[in-house]
Amino acid sequence: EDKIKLGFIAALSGPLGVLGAEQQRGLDLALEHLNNRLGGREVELYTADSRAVPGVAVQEISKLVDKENVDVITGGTASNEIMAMVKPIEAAGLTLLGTNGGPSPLAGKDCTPNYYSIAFQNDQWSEAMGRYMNEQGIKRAYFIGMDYQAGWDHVGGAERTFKGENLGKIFTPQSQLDFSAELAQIRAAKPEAVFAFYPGSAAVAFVKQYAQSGLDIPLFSSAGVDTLFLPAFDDAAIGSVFSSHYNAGIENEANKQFVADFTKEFGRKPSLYAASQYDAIMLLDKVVAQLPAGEIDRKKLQELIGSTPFTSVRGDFKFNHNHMPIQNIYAQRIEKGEDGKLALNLIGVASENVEDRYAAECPMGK
Amino acid sequence: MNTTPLLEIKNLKKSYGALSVTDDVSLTVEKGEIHALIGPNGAGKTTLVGQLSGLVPSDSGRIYFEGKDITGLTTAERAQLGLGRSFQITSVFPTLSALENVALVVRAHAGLGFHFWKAAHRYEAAQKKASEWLAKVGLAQAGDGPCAELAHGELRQLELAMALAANPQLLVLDEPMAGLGPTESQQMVQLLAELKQHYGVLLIEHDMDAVFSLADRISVLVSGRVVFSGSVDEVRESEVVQRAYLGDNDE
Amino acid sequence: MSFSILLEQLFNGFQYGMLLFLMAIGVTLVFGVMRLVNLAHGSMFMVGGYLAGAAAQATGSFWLAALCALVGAAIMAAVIEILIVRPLYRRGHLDQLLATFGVTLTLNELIVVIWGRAPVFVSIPDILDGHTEMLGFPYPVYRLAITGVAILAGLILMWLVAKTRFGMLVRAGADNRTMVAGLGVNVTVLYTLVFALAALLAALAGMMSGPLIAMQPGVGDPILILTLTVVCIGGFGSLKGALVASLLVGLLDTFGRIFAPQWFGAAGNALANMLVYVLMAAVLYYRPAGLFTTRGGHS
Amino acid sequence: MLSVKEVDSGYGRGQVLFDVSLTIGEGEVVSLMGKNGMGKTTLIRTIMGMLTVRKGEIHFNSRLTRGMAMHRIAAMGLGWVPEGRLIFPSLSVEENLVATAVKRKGLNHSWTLDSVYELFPRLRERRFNGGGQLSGGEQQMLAIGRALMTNPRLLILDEATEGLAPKIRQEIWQTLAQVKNTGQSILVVDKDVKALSKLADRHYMIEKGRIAWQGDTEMLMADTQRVQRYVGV
Amino acid sequence: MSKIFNTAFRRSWILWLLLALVVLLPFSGETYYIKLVTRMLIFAIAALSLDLLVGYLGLVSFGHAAFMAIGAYTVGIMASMGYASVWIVWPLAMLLGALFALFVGFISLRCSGLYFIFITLAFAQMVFYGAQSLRAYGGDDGFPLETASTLLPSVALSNPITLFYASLVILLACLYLSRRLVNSPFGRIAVATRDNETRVHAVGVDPYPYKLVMFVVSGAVATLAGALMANLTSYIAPGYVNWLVSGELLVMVILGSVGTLVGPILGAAVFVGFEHMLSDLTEHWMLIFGPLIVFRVLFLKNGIYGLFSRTRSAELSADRAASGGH
Ligand SMILES: Nc1ncnc2c1ncn2[C@@H]1O[C@H](COP(=O)(O)OP(=O)(O)OP(=O)(O)O)[C@@H](O)[C@H]1O
Ligand SMILES: Nc1ncnc2c1ncn2[C@@H]1O[C@H](COP(=O)(O)OP(=O)(O)OP(=O)(O)O)[C@@H](O)[C@H]1O
Ligand SMILES: CC(C)C[C@H](N)C(=O)O
Ligand SMILES: [Mg+2]
Ligand SMILES: [Mg+2]
Repeated sequence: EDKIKLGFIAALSGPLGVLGAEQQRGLDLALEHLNNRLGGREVELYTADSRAVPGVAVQEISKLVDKENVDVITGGTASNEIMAMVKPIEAAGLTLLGTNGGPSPLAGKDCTPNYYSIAFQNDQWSEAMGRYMNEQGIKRAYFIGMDYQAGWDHVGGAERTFKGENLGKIFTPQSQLDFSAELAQIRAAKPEAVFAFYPGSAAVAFVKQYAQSGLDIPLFSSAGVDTLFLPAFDDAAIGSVFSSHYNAGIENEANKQFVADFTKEFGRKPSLYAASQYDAIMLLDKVVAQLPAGEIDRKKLQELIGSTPFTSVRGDFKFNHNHMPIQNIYAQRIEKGEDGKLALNLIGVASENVEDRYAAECPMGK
Repeated sequence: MNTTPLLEIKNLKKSYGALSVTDDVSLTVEKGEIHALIGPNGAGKTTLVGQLSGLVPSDSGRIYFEGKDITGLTTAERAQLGLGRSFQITSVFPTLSALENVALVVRAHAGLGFHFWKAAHRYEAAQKKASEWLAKVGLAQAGDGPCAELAHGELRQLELAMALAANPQLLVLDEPMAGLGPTESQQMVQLLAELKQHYGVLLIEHDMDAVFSLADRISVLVSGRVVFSGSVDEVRESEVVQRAYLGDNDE
Repeated sequence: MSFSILLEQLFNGFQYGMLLFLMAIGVTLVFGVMRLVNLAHGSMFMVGGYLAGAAAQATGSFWLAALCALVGAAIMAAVIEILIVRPLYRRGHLDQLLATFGVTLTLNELIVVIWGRAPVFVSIPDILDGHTEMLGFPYPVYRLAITGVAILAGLILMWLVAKTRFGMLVRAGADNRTMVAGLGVNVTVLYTLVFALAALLAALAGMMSGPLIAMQPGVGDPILILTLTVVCIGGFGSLKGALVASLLVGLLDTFGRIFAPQWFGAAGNALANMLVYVLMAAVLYYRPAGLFTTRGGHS
Repeated sequence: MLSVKEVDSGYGRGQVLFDVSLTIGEGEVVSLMGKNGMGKTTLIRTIMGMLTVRKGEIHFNSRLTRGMAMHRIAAMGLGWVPEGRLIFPSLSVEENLVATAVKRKGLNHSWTLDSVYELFPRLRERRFNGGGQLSGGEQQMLAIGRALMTNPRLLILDEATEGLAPKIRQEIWQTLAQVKNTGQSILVVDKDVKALSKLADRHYMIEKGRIAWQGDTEMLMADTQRVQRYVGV
Repeated sequence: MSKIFNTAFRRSWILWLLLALVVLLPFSGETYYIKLVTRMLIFAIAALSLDLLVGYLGLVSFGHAAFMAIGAYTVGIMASMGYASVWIVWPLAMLLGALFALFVGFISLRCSGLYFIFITLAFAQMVFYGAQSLRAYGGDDGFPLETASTLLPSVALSNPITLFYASLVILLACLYLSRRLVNSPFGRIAVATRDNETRVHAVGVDPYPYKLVMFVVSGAVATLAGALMANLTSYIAPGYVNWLVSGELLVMVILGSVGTLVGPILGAAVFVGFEHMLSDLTEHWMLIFGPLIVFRVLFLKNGIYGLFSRTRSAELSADRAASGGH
């Protein structure tokens, strides 16, 4: 019987560990739905923990490649580790179907056939958020974010589309969790709103400290602040607005089913990380089904990822020529639900059917 | 006479806060003599030894060794010039054998320290010299196990061998009899009596029997000051010394 | 930079410094008393934070949670002391370093097994929530409270060590434990107490940090490194040194974070983080045993 | 008060004491003599519970001390002045005296800070200095004072006059005589045979870990040859 | 060959067998295992260099990973500038490592004991943040090695087997040279300094230059290990200087047995091997590994190498060294 060796790599520990764990839930649920088969082939799953540290990610990839000899790899949590993983994956002639983050270099001049992001290109989220801030009539804004590839992309995106006065920008180190000094600086600049990018557990720290600091102005974010973290927030977080390519409230059949099953299994609504990973597996199912029997043709598999239609929980989905999605970006807000718990509610489409701004720089497939 | 003394201390001072521990101390040690320094507890004797060896920085005053001003030199530099010191508490290299302990000192003084290639035990001249020193202090039979396993008395002998292997001109000994029983003390006295012909010795000791039988000159330090200096007999007679140090009934 | 923001940043630096001080007291005390280098001290911070989080969830009360965290961490520390640390007093620093390193690795993973990788949070109790207007700027009440508690803890401890018989015995034990026993005092229990007390202080720091930062496996590690830096700068074993160095590091870190990016641009963040270590190297260059050298503090 | 019966003891694999027996009665002063390395200190350490009794029994205050922790044995009333002083360098002089002080009921004479300072005026002068800053001799005084402050039932002095100036030494011997007159029991190790013979009621000589001789002062004075042989004077 | 090893090693057939297995390993063709063992060899070089400090000077460096990072960054940055030949890159890396060691040593050798432990940690942290500030080279995130180092124009270390043998040869060479070093008069003075530094002064020798030279040698060797490591991982990041890595290097040294040179090599192999085996076994492998370290400290006093050699002098030596600059 034919098999497929599937490599799954994500930040299963470290500050982004929560995200990776959620990706894994998406993966597990999808494989469950597919009876642990991709395109009819039984799946041999190899899981690796990248810890969101690029150096570690590279080492783990080498294990998936050299030791497990996987056919295709999916996952990737942080943009920086994805950037690091791509090179050895390229060297091994494999493909990474990324399920979170889309670093700008890989969308533009460094784009490669060996990497797809099924989730989003980083700037997509925040460009939408910048526009949304304009719509809200914000005139003076301060920007802050985590100091790494995704932070640069996200903050850069929001700055680019924000039309009001840009009062300043701060990047804080990835390891920093106390933002008292930065918040004081921001308050001194007297902005009307703040745009922030903080993924993972830093998000919670940031939002809570923001609430206590006496900054009584709206917080906009394109960060990984998500359903996942809601239990950790106080009511102070109510009203914060976030952008994303996915919200559990998106209306379509596939999503309804996904949300229902996920909620049944895990007791809460899925987050975007689970959704993206779920999509990736569903896509791979369709891709592998088209492969001839016997040994997996990895080159063919790579090509098929870009051209195979599948039903995304986001509704319509299409890869651009740079292997990034063309999709809607939604605005969502933290609100108090009827059950007294915080919920991340869909409040509208921030940008419709957008491609990312780097696609033009990518020579691939044009 | 124009002979410079082996060691000359001039107006040495050291104080800790308001307490002056050594206060304007001057004294000399000649080659071939044992100059004993006695005085009540806390008089500043050990501090003076520290100042001599460079471990305790002096507030003022100068130290001359063979006429050369060594006040600003480091401990190691002083030792290289020939100022040897024995430690009151045994201080050797416990994982090395007795022979290695001494050979190390011999090699270091032959300028062989910075040799990287040949194995240390192949430096035969140094090995030979080292075993000679060991024999001299009566340790010829010490094995080649780590010297941490030697007996207390043997360690004291080794201690001395190491001090001697460094080719000192002057030995500064701080209470060498401390902790030795009567018999061992007597042996030590004999050894020091032999050694004094080749070296100058500054001896600090509370054991008056030893001091009186060994010393050529005695200085008495009280509260950091030399209050008396003279021959054994003069010290015995001295009222001042009786009162400050020896007490009424002689021991 | 206006005066009021400068003042506010001073407050921030001070608050951070005092939090470090809470950690540093423990390290310096345990070292001063038992000559033990404890790399597991950061874990006590983490355990404190987690216990508080779990207890808060279970009981719904911040104050009860605080109590649980402190008592729990102290008990755990006592158990660790009895099982692992005791034989280490007679060993060299290297062995101590290693064994407590092992304990840290274990505890980090244990936290993962018990609480998973998701961050755990404690909500701030209502009376400490929000901010208060003072000296012309709003300042989080909670941070003021942290500062207050740290100052109080520091004072109590200094009094305990310097003025009480417990303190004397503890210091005597540091010099020579056999001798203390030879004079009729039970050192073993004394040591367990001190170790637990140190852990309690770290747990206090962790518990108080919980509502501010995310508690996650390994949160204690970076704090530990900074704490060790503080203790080195101050001089191992010296409480006064720990206090001065904590404040120095807290202020340097806060102002470094503000100014370095302005001066050095993109590389500023990294350079700001470096400052503390440059300070440490400079201090140790001029005073190889820290600012406030204690007798026997240098081994 | 103290009885050591047929005790073996030593360090690690090596045995130092063989079949040692020794008794000290209430109010009695006993000396222990012997050359370097014969086992005097080892015997004291064994009595204190620092070394384990491998064979035999030790009773103090008619209680068997086997298996008791060192601090419990000491707390029963042993005041130890150890060889090499071992004062606490990071405590001040006064703290050294106070930290482990004990008030004990039912003693004829009770030591206080003041009476110790009277005994060693030098210590009063240096009371706020760190113990580690004291000179060797001053430390020795402190060690004795510290032991006295525990108001011991039995005072144990291991080379308590080592490193002291002759004058101080005399004073200490005088003091010990006074202390003895208050009814204090003392076990004393020293190399000054003359002083010991004046102070102690009974004497033990130890050679190679065995008790080689015991007797009262008269017998000791009469038998200079033995002294010569076992102590080496 | 046998001169490289000490008596205890020569007597132990198990160790010889192991060496033979290692030499023959590439013939198995298992790339993954070749890389795994290469990793062991590289860490062994670093651990060996650390042992020169810890074991023979009693100086516990808690920042040795910094040197590996310097090696790796030199290789990476030179590669991005187009220099890949090891004959240029390695000497340069070692020179930089030596210079850095000279600088660090100059400042930190004034400190002893704990202060030395933590001042070396401080310098490693500086290197860590220094590496982070290199925005052109990925800052915090690091950067991939553009081209692997080459031994000859056509022989590149990107071939796992080439890298494997290069590492092995370097390890054995380092072992041989270290052996000579510690047995030379220079090495004896180092050991004496470890045992009793005050006494060394009193003997008339200033131990400072000895410490400095040893520190520089040790640093340069560790730098070389870093240069190899860059080729193994093909990725260079500040993570090389994480304090945990420095801690792990110490674990390797002590696991194997301090002050024996061969011990730390075994320690490195066992550490890397365990890490790999346990992490295959369970996600929570640290829960096994952590207690194992504690166990080693409490119960396995003489390390792994102690199981092979049982001389009293080695024991004492390890004891001394383990007391960490007391
Ligand atoms: N570091 C220091 N700080 C303060 N006082 C000190 C220090 N070192 C020594 N002293 C004091 O200096 C005085 C002299 O001490 P020193 O050790 O030189 O005496 P000594 O003559 O050797 O006495 P002994 O015969 O008892 O050994 C003592 O009173 C001691 O307390
Ligand atoms: N800590 C120790 N470990 C191992 N052996 C020891 C230790 N202390 C003493 N010994 C050995 O025990 C024997 C008896 O020593 P002890 O100290 O009891 O002698 P002592 O009679 O008190 O001599 P001294 O007059 O020198 O104080 C000696 O052979 C000594 O080497
Ligand atoms: C939290 C997510 C938005 C992750 C982010 N895109 C990253 O690359 O790290
Ligand atoms: Mg003295
Ligand atoms: Mg004795």
